[in-house]
Amino acid sequence: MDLTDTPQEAEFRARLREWLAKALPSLPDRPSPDDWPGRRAYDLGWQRTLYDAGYGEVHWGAEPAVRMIFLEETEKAGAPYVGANFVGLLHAGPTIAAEGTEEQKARWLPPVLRGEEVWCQGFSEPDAGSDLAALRTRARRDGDDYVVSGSKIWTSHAEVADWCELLVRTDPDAPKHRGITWLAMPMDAPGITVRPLRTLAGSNEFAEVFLDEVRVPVANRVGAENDGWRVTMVTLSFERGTAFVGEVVACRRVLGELALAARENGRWDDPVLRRRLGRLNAEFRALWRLTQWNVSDSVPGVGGSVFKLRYSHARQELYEAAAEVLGDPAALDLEQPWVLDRLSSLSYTIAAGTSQIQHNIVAERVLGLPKGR
Amino acid sequence: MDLTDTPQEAEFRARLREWLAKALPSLPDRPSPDDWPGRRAYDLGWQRTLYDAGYGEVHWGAEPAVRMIFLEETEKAGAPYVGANFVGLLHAGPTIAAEGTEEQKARWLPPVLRGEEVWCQGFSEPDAGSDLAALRTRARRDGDDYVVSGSKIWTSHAEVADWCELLVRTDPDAPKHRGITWLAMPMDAPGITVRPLRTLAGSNEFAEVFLDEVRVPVANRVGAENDGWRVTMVTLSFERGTAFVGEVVACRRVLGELALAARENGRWDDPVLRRRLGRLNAEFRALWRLTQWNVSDSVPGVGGSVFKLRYSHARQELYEAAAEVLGDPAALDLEQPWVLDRLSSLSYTIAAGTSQIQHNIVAERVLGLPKGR
Amino acid sequence: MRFQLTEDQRALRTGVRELLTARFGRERLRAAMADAPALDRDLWRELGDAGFFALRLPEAAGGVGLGLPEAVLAFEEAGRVLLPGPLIATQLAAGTVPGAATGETVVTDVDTGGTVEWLAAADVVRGDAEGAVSVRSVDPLTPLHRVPVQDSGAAVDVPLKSLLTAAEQLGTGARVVELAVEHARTREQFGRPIGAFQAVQQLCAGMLVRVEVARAVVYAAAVTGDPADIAAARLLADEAAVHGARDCLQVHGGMGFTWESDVHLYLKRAWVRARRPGSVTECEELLAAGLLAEAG
Amino acid sequence: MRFQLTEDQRALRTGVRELLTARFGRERLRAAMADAPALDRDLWRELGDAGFFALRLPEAAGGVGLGLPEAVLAFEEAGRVLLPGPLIATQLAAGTVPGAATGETVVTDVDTGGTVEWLAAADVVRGDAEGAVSVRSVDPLTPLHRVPVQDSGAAVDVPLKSLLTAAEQLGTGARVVELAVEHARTREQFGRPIGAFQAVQQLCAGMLVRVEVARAVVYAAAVTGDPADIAAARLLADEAAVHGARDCLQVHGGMGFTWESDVHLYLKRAWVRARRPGSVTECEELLAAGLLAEAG
Repeated sequence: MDLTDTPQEAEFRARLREWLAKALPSLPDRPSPDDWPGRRAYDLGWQRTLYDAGYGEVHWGAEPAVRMIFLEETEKAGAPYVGANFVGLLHAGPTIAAEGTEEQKARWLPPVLRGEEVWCQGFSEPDAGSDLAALRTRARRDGDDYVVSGSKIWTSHAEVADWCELLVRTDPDAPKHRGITWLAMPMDAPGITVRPLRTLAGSNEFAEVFLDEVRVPVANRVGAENDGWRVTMVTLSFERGTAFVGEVVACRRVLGELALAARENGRWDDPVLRRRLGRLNAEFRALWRLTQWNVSDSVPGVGGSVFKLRYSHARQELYEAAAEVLGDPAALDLEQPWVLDRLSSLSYTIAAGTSQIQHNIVAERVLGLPKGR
Repeated sequence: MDLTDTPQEAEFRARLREWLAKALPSLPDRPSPDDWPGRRAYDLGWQRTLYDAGYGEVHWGAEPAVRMIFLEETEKAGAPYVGANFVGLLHAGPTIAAEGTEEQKARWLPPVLRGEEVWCQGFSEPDAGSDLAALRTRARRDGDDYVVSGSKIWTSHAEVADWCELLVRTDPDAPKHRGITWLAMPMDAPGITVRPLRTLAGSNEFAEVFLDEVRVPVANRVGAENDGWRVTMVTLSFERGTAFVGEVVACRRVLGELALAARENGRWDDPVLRRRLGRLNAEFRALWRLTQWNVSDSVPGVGGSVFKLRYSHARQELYEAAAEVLGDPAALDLEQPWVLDRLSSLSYTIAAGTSQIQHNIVAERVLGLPKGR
Repeated sequence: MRFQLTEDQRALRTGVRELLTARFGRERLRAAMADAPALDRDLWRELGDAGFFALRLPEAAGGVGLGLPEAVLAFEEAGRVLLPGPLIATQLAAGTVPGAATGETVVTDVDTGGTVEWLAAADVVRGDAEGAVSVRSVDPLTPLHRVPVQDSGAAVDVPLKSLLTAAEQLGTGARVVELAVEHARTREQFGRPIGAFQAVQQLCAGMLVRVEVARAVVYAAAVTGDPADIAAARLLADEAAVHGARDCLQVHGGMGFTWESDVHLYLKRAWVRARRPGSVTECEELLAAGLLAEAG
Repeated sequence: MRFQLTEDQRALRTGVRELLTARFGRERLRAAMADAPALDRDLWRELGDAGFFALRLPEAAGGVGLGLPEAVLAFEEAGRVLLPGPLIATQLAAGTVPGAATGETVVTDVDTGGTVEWLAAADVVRGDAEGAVSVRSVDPLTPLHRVPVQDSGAAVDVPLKSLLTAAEQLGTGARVVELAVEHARTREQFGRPIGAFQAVQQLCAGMLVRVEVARAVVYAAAVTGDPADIAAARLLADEAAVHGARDCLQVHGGMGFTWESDVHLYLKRAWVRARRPGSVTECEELLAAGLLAEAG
């Protein structure tokens, strides 16, 4: 059990720190959250900067421990997030890399790495949330095209994406996991309507995507027809080990800020609140160690659900504690720090598999309990 | 909404208080927990005292509000518990009263009320706990007798009982709820072996009862053959409204003692512990009010599972808080008050329907959610 | 002891529910979000006509002459539908502030400062609101101002306000159980209603338990007026509403996370109410001190 | 960073587990309950021969020359099987108290008083045990004495003891998950294994989560020796053991409530360990202060 960097890791970290110190001050200002074209340009620009500096492929090619250092150091330095490049770099890209033809890889991967094209994800549907495989968006073959109709929901960056990794049902008569196909859909195809979806936090982070007889070339299919579920599962676990590195680092920073704010406004003198913050320190220390443990594990996957269950709960607790630190009326003021984060955090126990489903996954797949209902 | 006694209730309460003040000082000393014959004699004696004073039928005949006053005042005065008379007064007795023939009532009820005969309960089996209807103790008809073989578990007072209310399977081919029969088994019949069952608290409060070809007269059957499940359900809800009155009163007394003990040993100065005790005060006040609400409800039953879920958890919390008040090493010392209670309280979320089952009952029967698994 | 609603109390509850259903249904709720920080004055006067604000005013003074239990039932109904406005301050001002009883005059209280609800919409502000700054309220249905804390300020009727707040929280808690159950019964995943899954059943059952336990002590506090009962009522009703709305959101999954769903409105209002005077710390300390006093 | 067990560490864990399985199986566990407060001296010496007590003693001093991570792995195994005796005090005394390293001498520590484990069985008592009074221990496998609290007393190696306690708790936490899962897989009610019910699945999954989160920080604390990591390890391992044993009992239902079941022994030992020096309050305050120091 070794928690120190290897010489190579230490060198990578040192080089990265040095580079970040130089690169970050010259970054343009962050666009406002509502400025989608601005966000696209900003995020693509950052990816291009990374690419030029030799970090373009860090999410794919690098060892998990190196990827972890990258995520840790960029977060600590306050560098931009992966943002609009999330699906391209961490989901559609790896899928294409693993399952695509040489031609497909050549077409789609370089623009992602060079920060030229943005991908979005068309998986969830209004009636297929936790039960993703129940998706109903239909695709019928017509010559060299699939003709796609249906709707998708919870799609980030749909407004500015060039491509959508799309799951469609190509065989309605097959068992639900066996009639699904993975397609790369150009977002400028006729028949696509993107409608912003306002969340309870008041933001338009997500969109609904309506598909009316959209033609997608058969050549854009990755993997075999009706094999899309397997194709997708290959990559769903791809980034599990390091997916939350940046977020855990961020939570620990927030926790420190909460302590300072509480000292500032006098609430630190309340032992109940103070001890609660101390307990959260234990929590996020442990989650950081668990991340390191999972990253070091040669068999990734098992740790993912365990981590997600605890982390999503802990992060909600963090913002509950933030409300106590803020007090009255700051805790109810959307202009105050952490208040919007508190609202956003409500999704953590829901998105990407509710905590209820995660418990089932742990019980059945990790503990080997009989399949429940 | 009226929380004050009616004139009749006030009179009953005043008379009872007066009587308790006179009757209790002349009671004999309580026997030790291991002295079963002593406990039998003590508990029967108390019931006889109540009977002579006109309170013998308070658990049956009285209005719920009057029964509640009786339970509240006896608990506050430190009177003996129902003890060995529990099954006779609160379970088998009411069952016989509701479903028995005139002859059966005349035979079995007066000795219970006069404190002459003790009943025990033979329901649970090693493989039929939460799933009580899965019970397997067999009874076959042989002339005017049933011949019973099998085993029962978690039977209180089996060592000193005269009668056992016994559920047996008379039709193994029927659906599980439809092949069960209710019998009154004399505990001196040949073929009965009682083996004390030691609990994790180290006590022998319960026993296992082994039945080897025990002959029970058909005349001892209450209700029709194979109708025992319905017969039992009639009375399972009988005492629900007031079942926990004494215990809630006792919990509130313990909570007050904890506060005094904490003030005594200095732990009261810890705001985390002090506020925890304050929160428990809210909890038990609410449970007391919920008891009053349920007792006043003309349609009893619905409130039972709701109450039990919260109460069993709250009482466990109470003894967890007691451990914090006791501190170190008193919390680990079986001679200290509350430490054995803490151990016993571990059963509350299990016995008479686990909290898991109670949640299901509330979800399906109260909220009308579809039947789950 | 007859600790259940009387016939009259049942009738009152039904009356208030029918009025609010008719006059403040879902469309009005969503419209009110656009209108805030203005109040629906017509509705306000209609509430006044129905006796909502004069409920506890003696008949001799032109009021309805009912008591705290009836007020609690009315505020529970208000909490069920997320009725907006400084309802509690206005009811408490009835008989003192002209027009409050009839719903003509909207009253809000500053108490000791901190947060003040509906400051801009109120006709009468009791207390010193100098230095008030508008806050971007987390609850789109409750405009808030920040007012400097006044240690010497007079907090009016804090236990009473705390009890009526508990009543509103109780109504919200009860309503979110219904919303969760409704959704769990109809929403299908994995080929069955999600309410058939024990994990969802446990969430819903837990919500109901919190509501029914809170209900018992809220009603009891209304009958006894005992400060410890009120503190307990407040603690448990806050929990029933906040935790309940949170669980309701969890049951709704992604569907509840949209602005179009009402679930978040219940949660946000419950948060706002939970921060009214009579904090968790104060209630717990009061109940702790009460233990020593009672146990002697 | 290679934060997984090395080959040597895996081998060590396997070795200790095999030794303990062979020498301290279920029958010995139950027999030890009858023997207490006496200790199985043969087993103690065998542990000594295997290097359990000399694990961290330098090779030059006749020890095994391993570090804290290896000690944590060994104590985790001890916690899995509820190995009785003052194991931590004796290992810490190795190299200082003659015979401790070999298991000849059983050592217990008084620290600052309060609770002392295995006082009667120990050959060497470090600290002032005057005024010790025997206590009827809740854990049938851990005899306890009450010793007057000595504010001036020297608490020896509290963080180290706290970490090794966390390791034992981790082992107990991991073992009770296995016991619960085993029972849930085989016990049938309502025509199916109870582990097929989501309510039971959620209990078991929750137990595993607590254990795996605790494991990460216990191991990390063994590597870093950082006081804040140790405090976090202690808090989360205590929780994994106590809450886990509690949930294991719940999964076992009535079957777990008997003296014959082992589940209660895990819970009781977890309670005893949770009260060792390094209280929840101390750990939480240390971690809170750490936040200011790090952020400040």
